[in-house]
Amino acid sequence: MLYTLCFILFAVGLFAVSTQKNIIKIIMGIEIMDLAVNLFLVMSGYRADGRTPILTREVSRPEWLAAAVDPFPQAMVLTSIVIGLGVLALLLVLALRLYGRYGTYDITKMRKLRG
Amino acid sequence: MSEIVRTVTRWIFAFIATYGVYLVAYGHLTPGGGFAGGVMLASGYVLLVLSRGAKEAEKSLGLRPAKALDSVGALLFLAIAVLGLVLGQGFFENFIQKSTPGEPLEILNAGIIPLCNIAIALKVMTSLFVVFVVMASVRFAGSGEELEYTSEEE
Amino acid sequence: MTSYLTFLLVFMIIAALAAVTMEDLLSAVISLGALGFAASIVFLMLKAPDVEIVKRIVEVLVLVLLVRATIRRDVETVSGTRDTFGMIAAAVLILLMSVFVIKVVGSLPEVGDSAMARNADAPSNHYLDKSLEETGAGNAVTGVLLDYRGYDTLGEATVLFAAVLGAVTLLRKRARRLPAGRAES
Amino acid sequence: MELFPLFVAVPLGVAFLAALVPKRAARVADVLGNLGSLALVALVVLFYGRTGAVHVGGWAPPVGIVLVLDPLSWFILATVSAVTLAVTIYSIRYMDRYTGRGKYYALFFLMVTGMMGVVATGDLFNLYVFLEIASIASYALVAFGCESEELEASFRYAVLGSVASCFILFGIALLYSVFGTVNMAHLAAKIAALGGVTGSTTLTAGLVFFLAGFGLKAALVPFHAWLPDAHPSAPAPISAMLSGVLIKAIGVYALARIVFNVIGLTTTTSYVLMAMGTLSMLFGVLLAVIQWDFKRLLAYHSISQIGYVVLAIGLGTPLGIMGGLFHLLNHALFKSLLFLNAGAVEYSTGTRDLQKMGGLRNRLPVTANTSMVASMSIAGIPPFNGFFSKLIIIVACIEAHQWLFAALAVVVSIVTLASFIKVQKYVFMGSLGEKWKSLREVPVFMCAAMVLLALACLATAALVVPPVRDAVLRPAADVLAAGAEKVGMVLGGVK
Repeated sequence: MLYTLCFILFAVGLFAVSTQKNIIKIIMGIEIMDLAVNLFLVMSGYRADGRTPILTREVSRPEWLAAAVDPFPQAMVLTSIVIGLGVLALLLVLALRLYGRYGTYDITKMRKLRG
Repeated sequence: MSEIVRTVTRWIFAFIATYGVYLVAYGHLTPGGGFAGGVMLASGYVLLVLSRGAKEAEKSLGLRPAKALDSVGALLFLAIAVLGLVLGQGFFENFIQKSTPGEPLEILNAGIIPLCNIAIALKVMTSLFVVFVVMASVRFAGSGEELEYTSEEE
Repeated sequence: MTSYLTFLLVFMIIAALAAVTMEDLLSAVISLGALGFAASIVFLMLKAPDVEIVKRIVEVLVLVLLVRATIRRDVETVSGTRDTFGMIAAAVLILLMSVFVIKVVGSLPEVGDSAMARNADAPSNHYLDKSLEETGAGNAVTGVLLDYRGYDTLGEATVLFAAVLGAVTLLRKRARRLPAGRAES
Repeated sequence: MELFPLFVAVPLGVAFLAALVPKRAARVADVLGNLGSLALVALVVLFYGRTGAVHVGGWAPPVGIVLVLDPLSWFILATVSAVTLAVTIYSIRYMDRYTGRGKYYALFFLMVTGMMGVVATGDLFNLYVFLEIASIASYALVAFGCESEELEASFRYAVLGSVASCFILFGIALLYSVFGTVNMAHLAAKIAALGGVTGSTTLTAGLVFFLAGFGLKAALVPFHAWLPDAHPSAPAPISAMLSGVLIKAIGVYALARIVFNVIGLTTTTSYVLMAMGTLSMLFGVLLAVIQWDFKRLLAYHSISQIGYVVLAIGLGTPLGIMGGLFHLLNHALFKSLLFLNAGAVEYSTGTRDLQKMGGLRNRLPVTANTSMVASMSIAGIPPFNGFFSKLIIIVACIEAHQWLFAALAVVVSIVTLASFIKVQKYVFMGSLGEKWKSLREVPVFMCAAMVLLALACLATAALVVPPVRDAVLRPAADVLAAGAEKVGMVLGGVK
C-alpha cells in the first residue's frame, strides 16, 4: 500500500515535468520525483518496529542486531539527496539566466530553437 | 536588514556553528556525519549572507577564499583516498583503522572516517556557500540582464 | 505505525498536487516546502535519523533558493499546461506508470520486512554485524558511507563540486571574447 | 592491477587542480589538460589485455565496491581516451573564443571522470553516481557560452537528463528491494538463480525503467528530443565529446552491460532494442537530410548512427555484438572529427549555415581533407572503417534472419551518403565566395587534432583484419555475448 503512494508521488512529479509551462514548476516536478524515489528506497530498508542502525552503549548488541534497520538504503538516499541539491542548484541558475534573457518563466515563449 | 535581525543572526550563527561542528566530530558515533555537519554550517553562513547582504558577509567568508577552500577540500578527500593506494593497501583503504584499531565507541578511533568527515564537511560547506553568494548577487534590471556577480573579470 | 505513514504520505501527495497546480508561484514553493518537511518526518518514522537531519536542512536551503527565484516585482504568473506535444507525452508516460503500478505493486514485499531480512547474503547484514570492529564507527550509516563504500562518497563530493562549478561558470559576467582577427560574420 | 583506480583518480585530480587555476594563467590550464589526457592514454596502453577486479577499500565484492577491468571496459576506455586526447589538443586554440579556461578544463575532466567511473565500476549504485557526475558536467558545458539558445538547449537537456536519472535510480531501488544487493555480479547470480527476467514482475519493471533511463541518455528514438538542440549549441570540442563518447559510454555501454550481463537478454528485450535501434536509424537520417545548419545535421546523424550500434547489439548474436562495438569505435572517431571540422569552419567563417559557405577547399585545405576522410567513412565507402563496420552489422542482420532490418540498414547508409555529399558540395566544393577570400587556415593545434583523428579513422579500418580483430574486438564482444552466466568470473568473481 505504501509503495503505491510512492508511485503516485512519482507520477505527480512526472506529470508536472511534462505538462507545466512555468520553468520553476518543472524544476519542482523534478524535486518531487527525486523525493519519491528516496522515499521508496528508505521504505525498502525498513524493518517492522526496527531500531536505528546506530550502536550505542545503552543497547545490547544481539538485541540491536535483531532489530536494526537496513543502513545501506539510508547511505544511498543521503548521496541521492545531495545529488538532487546539486542538480537543483544548476537548474535554478539556468532558470535565472533564462529569466534574465527572456523576461519570463514561460517555456513555450522561448522558441529560439526550432523543434 | 534591521539592526535586530543582524544581532540575532550573529547569536544564532554561534549555536548553528557549534551544532554543525558537533555533527561532524561525532559523525561516526551519533546520527549526523560529514554531510549533515557541512550542510548545517553552510546554512549558518547563508543566514549571515541573507541578513547582512553579500558585500558585508565578505568579511566572515569571502567568495574567492570559499572557492579555493572548496577545491582544497575536494583535493584533501582525494588525497586521503589515494594515500591508501600509496601505502600499498589499495584505493580508499582505511589504513589507520587496520593498523591501530582503537577502543570501540570512542571519538578518535575510526581510522580515516573522522578525517573523511572533516574533508567532506569542509567541501559541502564551501560549495553550498559559493552557490548561495553567487545566486544572491545576481541582479536583474527590469528589461535585460545585468549581472553584478563578482566573478573575476575575464 | 503504518497508519501514521499512510496519513503523512497522503498529505504529501496532496501537497505535491497543490504545488504543481497552484497559480501563484510563491504559494506553490511553500507547499513544496511542506512536502519536504513531511518527507523528513516520514524518514524519522522509518528510523533514519541521518537522512532526516540532512533532508530537513537541505529543504531549508532549497526553499531559500526557490524563493530567491520567485520573489521579484515583475514576475507575472505563468501557469497552465504546455502545447499538445507535452500533453501527449505526459499521457503516455502516466499511462505507462499506472499499468506498471498495478502489475508490480502486488509482487512487492510488504513495507515491514526489509530486503536485508529476506536475503541472508545481503551486504547489509555484514554492515550491521561488523561495522564496529572493522571500521570503528558505531553509526553503521557513516561506516557504510565513508569506509565500506567510501568511493561512492568521493563520487558524491565530485557531483557537488561539479554542480557548484557549473553554477559559477554559467553566471560569469562575460562568456565570449570577440573573435580576434577572423573574418567578421 | 592495483593502479586501476588511477583511471578515475587522474582526471579527478586534474579537474580539481584546473579549478584552482587563476584566469590569467589560461596556458597553465591548457598544459594541465593535455597532460591529463596524455596520462589517460598512457594508462590505457598500460592496461591492454589485462582482466581483473580491484576491491575498493579492501572489502570483498558484495560488501564493498568492485572496479572491474575486462576486454569490453578496456575497449570503451580506449575509445574515450583517444577522443579525449584529440579534443584537448583541439580546444587549446578553439577556446580562445571563450572566457574561463580553467573552469572549462575542470568541467571537461569532470565529464571524463564520470565516463571513466561508469565504465570501470562493477556496482549499480556507483554507476548511477558517476553517471550523475558526467551528466551535470555536460549540462554546464553545453551552456558554456551563455547565449540564449545555449541556455535554453542546456535547460531542456538538464530536465530530460534529470528525469532519466530518476528512472535509473528507481530501477536500482526496485532491484534492491527484491535482491538486497547492488553489486552487478552478485545480482546476476541471483537473477540467474531466479530464472531470468520472467522470474518476477519487479524485475521486468526494473528493466523497463532501465531501458527508459539509459535510452534517454543514449538519445534513442522515443527519447531523442534533447540531442538535436543540445549538441549543436555546445562549443565544438564539447559537442565532439558529447556525440563521440558521452552518449556511448553512459548510454549504450551501461544499457548493454545491464541488459546482457546483469539481467540477461531475452527475445523480447532483444526485439525492443532492435526496434529502438531501427527507429533511431530511420528518424535520425530522415531528419538529417533536410537540415541546413552544419552542426544540427551532424547531431541528427549521431542519432541514426547510435541506432546502428543499438540494432547490432540488440541482435544478441556474437557477430552482431562485434559489429556493434566496431561501429561504436568508428562512430566515436569520425563523428568527433566531423564536429571538430564544423567547429573549424565556424571558427574561420563565423557561420554554420551551409548555404552561406562554398569553395572553402582552397582556403581551408586541412579541414577540407580531414572532413572528406570523415564523410567517406560515415557514409560507408569501401576503403574506410565505416564501410567495414556497417558491412558486419548487415551481415549479422542477415545471419539472424532479420531481412527487414538489414534492408533498412542499407537504405539508411545510402541516405547518409547522399546527405554527406550535400555537405561536401556546399561547404568545400564550388566557387569561393568573395566574402571568404581573406580566410586563413585554422591554427596549428586544431589542424593537428583533426589530422590525428583522421589517421585514427584510417587505422581502425585495419580492425577487420583477423589477427588485429581477435586481439581487440572479439574478446570485447565475447564479454557481452557471454551474457549472465559467465558473469561471475568476469564481474569481480563473487560466487
